[in-house]
Amino acid sequence: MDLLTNHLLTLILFTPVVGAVVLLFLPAKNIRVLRWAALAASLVPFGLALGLWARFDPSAEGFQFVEMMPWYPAIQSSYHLGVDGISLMMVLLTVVLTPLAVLASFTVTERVKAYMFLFLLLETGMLGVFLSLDLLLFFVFWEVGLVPMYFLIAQWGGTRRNYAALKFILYTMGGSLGLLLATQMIGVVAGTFDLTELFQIWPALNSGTLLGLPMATVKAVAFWAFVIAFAIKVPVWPFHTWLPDAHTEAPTAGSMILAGVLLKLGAYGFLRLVLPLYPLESKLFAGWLAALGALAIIFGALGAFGQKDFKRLVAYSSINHMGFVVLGIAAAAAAVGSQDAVIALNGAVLQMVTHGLSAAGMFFLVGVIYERTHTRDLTEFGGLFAQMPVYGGVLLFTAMGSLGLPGLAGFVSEFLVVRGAWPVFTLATALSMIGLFFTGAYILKALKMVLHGPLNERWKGKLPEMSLREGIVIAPLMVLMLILGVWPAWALDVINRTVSMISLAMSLWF
Amino acid sequence: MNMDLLIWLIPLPPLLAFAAIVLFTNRSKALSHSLAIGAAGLSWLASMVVFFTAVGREELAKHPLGVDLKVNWLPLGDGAFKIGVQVDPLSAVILFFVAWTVLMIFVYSVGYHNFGQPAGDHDKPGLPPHGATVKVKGHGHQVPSVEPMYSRFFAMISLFAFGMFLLVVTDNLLTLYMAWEIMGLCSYLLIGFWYAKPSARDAAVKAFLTTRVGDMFMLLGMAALYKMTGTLNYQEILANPTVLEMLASQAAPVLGLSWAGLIGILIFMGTVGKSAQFPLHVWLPDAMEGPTPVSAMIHAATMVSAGVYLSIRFFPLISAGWDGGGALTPAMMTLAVVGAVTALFAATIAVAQNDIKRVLAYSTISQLGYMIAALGVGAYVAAAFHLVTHAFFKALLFLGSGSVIHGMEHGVLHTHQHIDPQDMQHMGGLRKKMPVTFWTFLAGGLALSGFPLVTAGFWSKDEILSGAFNGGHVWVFVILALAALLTAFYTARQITLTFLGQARSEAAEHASESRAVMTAPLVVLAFFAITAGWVGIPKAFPGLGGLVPNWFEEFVGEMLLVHGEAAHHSLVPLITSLVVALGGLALGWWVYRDVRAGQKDPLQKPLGPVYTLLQNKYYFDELYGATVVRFSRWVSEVFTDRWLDRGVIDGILHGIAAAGLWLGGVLRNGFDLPVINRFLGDTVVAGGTRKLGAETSKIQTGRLQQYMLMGLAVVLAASAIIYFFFVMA
Amino acid sequence: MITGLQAFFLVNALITLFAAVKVVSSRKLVHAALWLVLALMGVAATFAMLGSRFFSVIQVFVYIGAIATLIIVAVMLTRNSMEDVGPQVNRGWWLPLVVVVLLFVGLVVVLSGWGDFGLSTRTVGAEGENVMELGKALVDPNGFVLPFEIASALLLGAMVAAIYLATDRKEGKR
Amino acid sequence: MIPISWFLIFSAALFCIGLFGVLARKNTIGMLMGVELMLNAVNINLLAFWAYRYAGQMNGLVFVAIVFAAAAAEAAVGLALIISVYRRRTTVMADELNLMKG
Repeated sequence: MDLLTNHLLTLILFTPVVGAVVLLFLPAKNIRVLRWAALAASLVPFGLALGLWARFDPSAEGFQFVEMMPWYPAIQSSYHLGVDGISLMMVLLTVVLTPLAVLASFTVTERVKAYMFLFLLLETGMLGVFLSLDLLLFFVFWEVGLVPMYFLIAQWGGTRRNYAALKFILYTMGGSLGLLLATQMIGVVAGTFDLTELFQIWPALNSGTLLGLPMATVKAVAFWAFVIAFAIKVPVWPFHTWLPDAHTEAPTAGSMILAGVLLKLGAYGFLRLVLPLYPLESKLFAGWLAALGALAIIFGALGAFGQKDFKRLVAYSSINHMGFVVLGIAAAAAAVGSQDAVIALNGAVLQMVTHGLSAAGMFFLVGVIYERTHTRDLTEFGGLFAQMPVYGGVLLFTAMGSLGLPGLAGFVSEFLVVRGAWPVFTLATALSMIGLFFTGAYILKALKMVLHGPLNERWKGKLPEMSLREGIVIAPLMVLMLILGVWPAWALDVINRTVSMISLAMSLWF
Repeated sequence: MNMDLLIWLIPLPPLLAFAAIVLFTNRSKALSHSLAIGAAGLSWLASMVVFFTAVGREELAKHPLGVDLKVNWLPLGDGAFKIGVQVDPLSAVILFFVAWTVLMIFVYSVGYHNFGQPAGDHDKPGLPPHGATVKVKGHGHQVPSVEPMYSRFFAMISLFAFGMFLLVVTDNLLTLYMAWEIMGLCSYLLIGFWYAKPSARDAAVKAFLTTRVGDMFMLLGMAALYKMTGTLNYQEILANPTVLEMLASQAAPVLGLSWAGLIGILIFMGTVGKSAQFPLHVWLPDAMEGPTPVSAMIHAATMVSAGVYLSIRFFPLISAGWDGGGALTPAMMTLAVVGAVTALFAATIAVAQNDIKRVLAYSTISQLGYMIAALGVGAYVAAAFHLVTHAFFKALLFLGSGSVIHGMEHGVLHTHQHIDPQDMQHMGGLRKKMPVTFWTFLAGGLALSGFPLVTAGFWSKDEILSGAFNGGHVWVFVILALAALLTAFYTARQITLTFLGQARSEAAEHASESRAVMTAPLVVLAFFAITAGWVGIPKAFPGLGGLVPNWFEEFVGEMLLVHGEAAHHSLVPLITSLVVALGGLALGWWVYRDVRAGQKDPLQKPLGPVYTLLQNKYYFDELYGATVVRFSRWVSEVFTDRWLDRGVIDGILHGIAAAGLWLGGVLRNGFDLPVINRFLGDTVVAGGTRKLGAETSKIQTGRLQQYMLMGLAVVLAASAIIYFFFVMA
Repeated sequence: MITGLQAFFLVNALITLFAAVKVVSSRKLVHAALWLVLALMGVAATFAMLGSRFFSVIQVFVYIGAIATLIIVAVMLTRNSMEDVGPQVNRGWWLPLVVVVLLFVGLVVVLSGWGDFGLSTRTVGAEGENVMELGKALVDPNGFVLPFEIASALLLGAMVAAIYLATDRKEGKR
Repeated sequence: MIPISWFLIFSAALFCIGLFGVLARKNTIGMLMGVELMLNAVNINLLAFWAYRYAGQMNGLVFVAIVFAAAAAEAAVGLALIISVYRRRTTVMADELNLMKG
């Protein structure tokens, strides 16, 4: 029991890898066993994370369940884990979505062992990013999450998978280069990689040199390296073009995780690293970030509206929704310390969660229809509501969640972001309403072309209704969307305290 | 029972009914409608209890019911955003008519969707029922068939009812917005109820998106209001003079407005969308694609009324800085202009429509414009009054038209004549075939046109006209009077074409009265359409004033912090409203009294191209289609997708990739080949290396022993060197 | 002068080395295997001369009894394809020879530089090794229990692997 | 007495012969026999040093015992591999096993 209490985070973090290793020893031919084993392996961290959540104290300051062990003592890097409200929500999101994604990939029949292995590895990579309190560890897990995704796209993807996978890996690796550079610069200058120490040391540094460069330059370089790396991952306009390609070509479950969790890594990087480490620079450049966020909202929505490919449409919707996260973060950086900043941050974090749920659901539903029709072209559907009434209802529900219908999850977070950003970036917020309008437009366009209208005779009687397994995948997402929309307080309770502390800590540097 | 809790519970039964129908009972038609109607009945009961409790309370506006029970909904920073319920005089009267109309429409829907009839021969989910063949005494004949998605309909209207009740009882703008959007969703789903019809599908999308334009502004207004006041609670903002004064005095960064003005206009934009005011009116006529009970409930009695309710609710904010007389605030001016323009504009279109429901749709837009204009000139109570009376008589008219359509469909099925059962040109003479429908429709029609003294519409319309006149806004008065004239005219035209004269088609001759489950609600609503006006007879009305206390004025007027000047009364508006109502009715009857089958509209000749313009609704749909819709398609498909993303951004990326390749090529062709290869010569380095490479590649034989040998040789050599140079030395 | 023991060593060494040369050069693999047995016996004798009777016996048991037998069986199992046609050493056999000779020379040179190279007094008594002590050392937690256990695991793993590898899965037999 | 050098040179010679076998034999079983010779040479070395220098300590003997274990394991796995390869390719000739050819 002691082990469980003292090393809960380590257990959560590494059980997927252990599961993945166990998978390797199972016979490759017995696909059923592999699937269920992978599902079981992904459910263990889920159970553990529920325990973590139950024992998490939302009113406490700072990080909880901290674990610390020397790792690379020579360069002052340690195995340092801990959770606060933001990372707890992200961990919960990850452990909820991964089993569902595994369940959703029960239709994969090629090289199941490798597929499930990569998936579990991916889960550890994502969890590691959310749990690390050490910059170097953060970077390591950041990269760990990258590689399995590349293989998932390149091996199990659609027709243009090679282009998409290469674009994905090159783009994110490009960002990672800067991240690595900045990590090393910080490590050399500050003499430690420990984030809790860096939060105290790094923003205060303003003297000294590195390789003959003045500290201001060093910090500016490191700041921009961080920002670009995270901006690519989020993705912020105009770094977004990898996303539609990657999403479209990735297998269904890959898209679910990509949209549900991987995009959050970038936003989480902004919250965990950029804001606390660079309060001054963040405030200085917040306007640019807000502008990019608003552009992401507008062009994401417009891009989605212009698509004829269902999956690509949903992919663009991710850009649109993540734009709100960026806008919220920018507002928090600019209005540091104020009530506006706290509200905006609350909205941004909640939006990360809600978008994770709705986007994963949407991608799954696209996958469901794709498996039946083998097409994603919206013009080839039509009138499917009559053929698949349950699917139609579920799609309607999830699409409305994605649209931000009040009563479902997306609305609360979008309102909070708008409320937080309005006094800070009035124009950007007002313009982002164009995006919000087109959110409605593209969602309705998709619903109209898939569900409504005269039945395309091609599909008459050929489309079976959603199976029980598919229902089990989507049901938790729907329930969570509804609960978060009706009663968001339970999530905001956890988030609110942490973001207030972040905002307060930032304001101390002014 | 605890009153606070009871108010909380009002919206719940329909929500539970919705969930139960969707999850469990959607296979059983009887169970589904029982659940839905039962839930609506419970809500109705609770609403009546609350309403009559509210009526009995002293100083209700200052101390609304239900404010003691609040919950922390969003923890934010150190505080929390609270939500709760409240019933003040305004919500009480709204609650009254909402509960009644909702219940009536629920009951009516059972009949409208042909409950108890056989399933159709070729009916499919997503299309209106086409009728079924039944064998009676050996030979088949066609009867109406039951709606295939019967249960779904009741689930959706239950959800809608939940939204409407929530909107009325809530105590803050955020929950109002939520209910508002839930209703928007239901509206979308119900307009597109027969989703397999392309016209219904497009109308649904159009309705949702058009109202969403307004909602976006409203969201901004909400954010701004929340920022400025730190709350969205009605009592804390609208009943709080210091907050209103602060908002009115601080300048907003836009157009020189005060914050009150800016927020007021932004919130009013929500009303423009929801209540289909000019220029966002285009969705409402198309919304008639939905089943008729939907048109009655959502697009006449409740949801579009919610838009006006919002404006009435926020009237203190909109009019902040207005002293009850003199110049209007910019926000009020906006309301007055938009309302007046809409009232006249929609009324003119209604004159030239032939679809019985479309006439009513434009009439609704026009009447909503009336209310907005009334608010704009400060006639707060009159606006609220007209809202209530209009809800009753317009619901009545829509249900009546549904009954007419039903009767006509019966005739169509009977005679196999392929005509549009909604086209008034094919009707006529239905008075004798459908007496209950005729008399109730007549009551509604007269109320709509403001037939003097006996109908509710007269009293409320008269109050608006006198409000506009007495406030000194003559232009508003003139426009509204013109609109009233047109209203009376097209109402008379509708009644004449539909019920009077001779049948103009075989189907009309064989039309039959609807079942009691449909006509009973008509009678109930007709009762309110007549009597609802008697609670608001102005004191200064010649003859009748003072006979009955002007209860409505006292009850709802209590809400206002600043009262408009209602002191000096004039006979001008009274005479005007008498003249326009009676004159319009008479003119309409006279023009249309003798229209024959196949004859063109009598107005077509004298009006000429104007008639075509009206019939085509001023070409607004075409205008929007050619500009807004095409532009947004171009922006998304061509500009964003093709040019920006695939062209510029991916172009730059591919450019970088190409540049990398090009650089490699340049280095090879420009440096490696000439300089290294030719200059240093193939023989010296490159040649040597190539030879070496060719030689060494031979050693990669794949043979293990050779590898071992080479490894060993290397180790040996290295050890020897180390030994001789380090150990020996 | 050469003592009897020294003479025995030399004879034994010559036989062993000759047998070893035949092992690597016999044309017929079966012959090579038999020569291997002889070489291993020579090594066993050498062990005995070094005073380790225990390992001498073990050598006979393990190497001659088990490994050599195993090799002979393997040779016979794979016999048909290599009816010992053609040369049994690779074409470039001289190159390994050179390397090996160089290695030998190098070893001798290096060894001869060692101070104790000519050491001829043994520290081990006539009673040989204390097997009891060896056994205790192998299972002593402060001694060699870990290497011992690892070696056991290695043997187990080797056994499993050998069975797995040699199972003929094509025919689907278990 | 026999000088230690004799043992050492004998073991070196045995080692080199075994190594030659590994390097030059065409037949993989032959190679394996070479390996056995090399291991024996190592054991002679170990025992020689033990007998002449460290008779009081167990280290040398333990090492010998472990080499025995390793040799047995190596022979078992090696031969199993050879038989497995032989089944697939009907050859055990090292020069024909060229999957690693570049």
